[in-house]
Amino acid sequence: MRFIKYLFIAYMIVCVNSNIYAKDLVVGIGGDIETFDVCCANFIQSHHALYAVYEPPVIYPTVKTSSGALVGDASDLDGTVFESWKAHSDGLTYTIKIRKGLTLHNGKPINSDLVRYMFERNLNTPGGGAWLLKNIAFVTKPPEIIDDYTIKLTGDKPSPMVMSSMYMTSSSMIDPEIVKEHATSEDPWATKWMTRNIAGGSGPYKLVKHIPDQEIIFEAWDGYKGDKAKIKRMIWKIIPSPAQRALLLKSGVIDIAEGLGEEEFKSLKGADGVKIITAPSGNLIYLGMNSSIPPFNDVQVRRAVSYAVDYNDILKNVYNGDAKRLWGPFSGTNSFSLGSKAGYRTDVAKGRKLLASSSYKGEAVKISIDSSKADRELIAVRIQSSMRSIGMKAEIEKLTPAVYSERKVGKKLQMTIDGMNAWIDDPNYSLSLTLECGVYGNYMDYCNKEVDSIIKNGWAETNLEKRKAMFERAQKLIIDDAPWAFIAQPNFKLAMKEGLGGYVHYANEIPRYHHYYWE
Amino acid sequence: MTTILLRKILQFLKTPSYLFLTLIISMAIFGPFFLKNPIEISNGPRLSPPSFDFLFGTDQYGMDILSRVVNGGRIDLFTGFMASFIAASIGMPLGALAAYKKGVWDQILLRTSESFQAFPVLILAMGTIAAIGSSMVNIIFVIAIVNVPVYIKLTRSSVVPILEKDFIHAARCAGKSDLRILFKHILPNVSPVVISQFSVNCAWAIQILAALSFVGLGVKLPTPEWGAMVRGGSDYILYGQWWVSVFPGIAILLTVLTLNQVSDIIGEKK
Amino acid sequence: MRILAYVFHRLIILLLAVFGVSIITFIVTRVLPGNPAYLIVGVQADQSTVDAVIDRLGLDKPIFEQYWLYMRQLLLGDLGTSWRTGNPVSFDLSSRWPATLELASIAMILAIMWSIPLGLISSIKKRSFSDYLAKFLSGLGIAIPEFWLATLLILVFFAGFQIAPPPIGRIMLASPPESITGMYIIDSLITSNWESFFASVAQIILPASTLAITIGAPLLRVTRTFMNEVLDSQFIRSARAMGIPKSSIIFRHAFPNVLLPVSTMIAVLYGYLLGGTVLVEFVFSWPGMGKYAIDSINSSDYAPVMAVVVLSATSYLLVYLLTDLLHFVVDPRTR
Amino acid sequence: MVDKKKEFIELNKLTLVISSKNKKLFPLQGVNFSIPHNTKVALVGESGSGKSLTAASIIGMLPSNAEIIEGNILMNGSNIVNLSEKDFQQIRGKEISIIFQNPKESLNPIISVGKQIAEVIRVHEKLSRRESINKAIKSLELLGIPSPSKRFEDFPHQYSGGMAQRAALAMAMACRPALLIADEPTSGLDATLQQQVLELLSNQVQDQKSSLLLITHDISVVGATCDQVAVMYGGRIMEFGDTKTILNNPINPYTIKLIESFRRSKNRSMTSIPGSVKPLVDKLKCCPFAPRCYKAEKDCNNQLPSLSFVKKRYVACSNL
Repeated sequence: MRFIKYLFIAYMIVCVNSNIYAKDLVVGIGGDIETFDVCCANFIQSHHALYAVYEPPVIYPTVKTSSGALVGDASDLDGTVFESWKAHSDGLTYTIKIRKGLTLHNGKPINSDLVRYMFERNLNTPGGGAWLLKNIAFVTKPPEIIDDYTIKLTGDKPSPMVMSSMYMTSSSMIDPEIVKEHATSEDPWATKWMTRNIAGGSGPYKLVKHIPDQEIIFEAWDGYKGDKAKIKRMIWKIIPSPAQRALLLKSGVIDIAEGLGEEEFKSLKGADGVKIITAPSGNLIYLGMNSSIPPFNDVQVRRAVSYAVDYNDILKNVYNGDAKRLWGPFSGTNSFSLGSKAGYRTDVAKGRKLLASSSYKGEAVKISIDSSKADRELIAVRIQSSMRSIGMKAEIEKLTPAVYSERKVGKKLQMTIDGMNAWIDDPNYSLSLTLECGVYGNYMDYCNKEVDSIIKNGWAETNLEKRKAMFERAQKLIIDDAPWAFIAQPNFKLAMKEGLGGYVHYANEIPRYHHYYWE
Repeated sequence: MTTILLRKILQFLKTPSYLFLTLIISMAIFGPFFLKNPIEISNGPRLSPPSFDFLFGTDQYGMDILSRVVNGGRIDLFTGFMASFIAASIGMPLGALAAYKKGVWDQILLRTSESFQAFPVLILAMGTIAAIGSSMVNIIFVIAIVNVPVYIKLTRSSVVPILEKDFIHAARCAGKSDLRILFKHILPNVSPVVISQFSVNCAWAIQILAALSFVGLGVKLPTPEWGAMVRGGSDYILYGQWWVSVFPGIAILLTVLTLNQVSDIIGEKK
Repeated sequence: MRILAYVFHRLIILLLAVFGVSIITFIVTRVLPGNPAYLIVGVQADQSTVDAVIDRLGLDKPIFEQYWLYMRQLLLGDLGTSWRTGNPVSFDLSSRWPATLELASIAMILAIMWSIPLGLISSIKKRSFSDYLAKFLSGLGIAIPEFWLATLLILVFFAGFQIAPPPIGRIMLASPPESITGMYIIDSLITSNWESFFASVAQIILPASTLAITIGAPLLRVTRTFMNEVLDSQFIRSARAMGIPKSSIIFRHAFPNVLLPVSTMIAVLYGYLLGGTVLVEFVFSWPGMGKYAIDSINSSDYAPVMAVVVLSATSYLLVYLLTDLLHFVVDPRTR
Repeated sequence: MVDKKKEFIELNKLTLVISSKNKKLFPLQGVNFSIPHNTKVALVGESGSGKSLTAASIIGMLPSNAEIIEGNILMNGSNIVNLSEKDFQQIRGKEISIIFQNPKESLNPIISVGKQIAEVIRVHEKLSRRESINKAIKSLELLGIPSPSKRFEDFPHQYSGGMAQRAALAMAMACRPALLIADEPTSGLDATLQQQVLELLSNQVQDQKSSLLLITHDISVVGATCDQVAVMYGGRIMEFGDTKTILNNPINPYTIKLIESFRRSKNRSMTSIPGSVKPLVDKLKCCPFAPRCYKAEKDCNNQLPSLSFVKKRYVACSNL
């Protein structure tokens, strides 16, 4: 025992005079990165990583709000790889100039070929990238090359957000050679290889090491032409327990704790050396019911559940009141939102009646949740008991982030509690992101032809009044079909060490780590 | 022969562990009738510390920990008992057979159980559960299977010496059928050993179940099960909300401790 | 000459056991419900890959041929690929195996350090305080759930007194030493990299102690029982009757006799540890085989799980063989 | 008889109590007898009569729950009752040593026989390793063990029963003790072997000029071996004197019966004495043998006879 005591002492000494993380940025994350492939990231943490190592061609400019907080201004757009762009009168064509002198990490110059290849790969790999191009920008063919640093991009239909859609990670620069090198006959775009490896990359950080389930290490890239990363080394520690993440932030071992739940924030409130950044969020928490998996293929069942859920209880007990009720598919801040004018209010009796009239046979349904998100389990348990109150049996299934997002994207989840964040606060965008028939992000496989037609026409509609009316109708339809039970809109919260500055809040709530610096 | 067993049971009835055992079991059986619904959430604030209306406090869902611990007793004890019962009823006859028939059968059974014991039981159980799905039946089945070899070896090793005894020869000479001998003479003789093993085994089965649920492969949330409850609280314990996982932990500890004691008492060589 | 015969005999038995192991794993992987191909490539794999696997493993072939293929694969050291990490399992294990080995060994050493002396004392000094202490600890250690004990230790030493490092992985407050054996403590000693030595030692103390407590209990029991037996034996009585001093009686006459059964127990426990650190690794997110297995299970990635099972089963049997040989050398009666 | 100067061991009114959880036993109640230098004494009695405990108290190896509450044991005139373990270590093996039945079990299975003997020598005679080894080999030789320097290395399991017997004896005699206690050395051996063992014993003792305390339930073996015999029953000495005297005309009824029973049936059963030995749960008020005695009279049952010198031997009987 004395021997152990000595070791403790020795260890304390080490702790005191080896403050080896002082310069570095240590981030505690809940689960491992599911993929490094720009085309197909789902797990939010993957996007964090991709923004660090890859670079999309455009970015929202940083502005200071009256409160002094830094935010990415979604109403404007700066070029990073793209120097400038010009929309032609036809509303379909864009001529884009590429900034000269930029290179990938491996020194390969960024030019038209590279940019063209980015479009090409995105169009050919099923994923967020393809969806953005096809469903948002209405681009279905790669741009034509004018010269080494100029390209011409042409869409099929006019879209207001051709350029802004490119601020997503999927539009990042990659090295064609490397991709081709690892392509195989059944995998021509090397998606398998890219899930674990970086093809070129031009972001402010380079991936140094990735030890699955343990840590990911980044180092600043000196060749970066934008404002270089101020913190040279960045270590992401995978710490499954949110409580431990919070505790480690408190004890100063880590500098940022991702994916904390209300419990953790409560415990961190007022802790010295820790600051909590809050911002209103477009993140919509919903209970998804898969319209193509029984019993939820029956709208009555979906409605019944929507009546059963005890919304106020969740707001009160899970979010400690630090969230707004969500009434429909649009966030409360969205000018098109109907707010509480439509939507479900808890009514168990009604729920039971609807269920009785439905095709539900009393079988147990499965609520799948992401084990790295602290609040999900708590919500799930409450919903489970609500469902019991109308006579529905439900089982809860916790999945690791990787598996969860795989099943989700495969549209295999019967029922899930998930967050949806429309990175562009536009009705067209958010609907076609998640509720348009068959789109990539329509995880609950909802389909309503009328809603689809509204989405299609909505893009072109310029008359605001008309557009409002259209989307009012769409919202009513969706609420009536109840593909989701609309639960809550919690505020965005991020806990980090006092003295860590430079955080910029973007609409998609993904930080760019090169902004951070030690005050 | 059964008198040995009787004597042991009698002397066991005198011990405190007997009291404990009956206490635990009757708690598991009758307790739930007097307590709140273990999965009813709206009956109190979340994570409230032990108080008069919630003796053990409430957990992260706002459920009454006391009634969850008691109800958990039902699940854990039942699983433990069933698993080891199945294991015993498969393993004992096989073991006796091995000892009785000797030769090839003996070797096969022996080697199989040996290689079985080389396995990391927990991982094997986890893998299997994960593959075939974690229904209560599956869990019991898997735990039972991994326990069978124990009984095979045990029964065999305690039957072999008995076979040398005279009264077996006598019975053989009297032309009694093998099965008859097995059940009338041999099994009664090994019963004390087996019963003591059975008790240990229940304990062990409970530990495995708890472990499985602890890593999230056992019972489904929010079923009241001790391992799962410990897991649920293992985060909050770091905020000083200790009661969530301490009470179920104590429950496991006491139960296993008692069962081991029982086995010690019954298994004592006399 | 006889030792050769003996080793040969033991090896035969070992092979038989390994054979049994392989059969069982085979059954678990192949005969269980659910398409093993999916279990191997993962739920998300598309049909072409599944077919490829079915073809490679010959899942369409008769069962015996399948088994043969499976065995050949094992013998060639091909443990399959983990679709979760994207690496061949053998590669992943090359870093996980030392982690578990390190933890298991330290735990074993700690266990031996506390349980054997206590066991001896308690059987020499009957009805003394240490005797009751021993009884208490052995009962407790066997009954206490590992994961709960681990949680409590974290509560007390990490969250409470804050003297333990965060219970995450093998090294938290320093960079790992360059890999030689893969065991941080040893590597950092070899490279005399003190910073990471202390860091990794501090990191291993809690998980190792957890295991040491639970593993030490049965060891203590065995030591106690056998020491009692020996002390009551005729030859100890006659040694006393010859006026041999107590110290010599205990250490020269009694203890060596206890050592044999105790060392067997140690072997069994160590073998168990090599596959049994799962829960502790899980609680302390210790990147060993156990955690690897659990992570893989959670992403229904089965190749690693089976690899871990086979590996630890085999190493268990090896440890066992080694002790047998040791006995053969130590115990005159076996010669 | 023999005058007190030459006594080596002398037991006076030795009384022993063994206290277990719920009851007390009084297995020895005033044992009086003595072992002169260079003499062979037999201590005879049925099992349960207290022979072995007497021996145990002489070498101070009583069970932990036993206690001498009265009387003393003199060794060369000085009391050795309640000596410390340390002091007894000096005596055991050097002054007094003991051999038990089935010698194989009294040798440590994992230490070579030679080493075990050598250790005893080293402990008592403060010799160097080398010397002690040589001496050990000699003592093996003395007991007629062939090629002793080779057998020295062997382990007990490599010795035959007879050999082990000799080895054990060698160990016991290695330091030429003044007294060798042999606790039932022959029980479990067949008649011919018994003879050999007993001869071996008495020869050894003779050559080494030591005394022998032979503990046995078989009075028939005594005649050939011992000079004196003490008959014990119920934790007391019934009759004690020269072997010839006692064997030729015993006067204590118990001795008579004992001798008869062995004369009559050569099977070693004691059935021919009616009744059986009762455990001594209390201090004796009367002759312990009275209940089984054929010539018991009423005053046998109300007074405890003490040893008195009658007809050239000590005898305890109130009804001669």
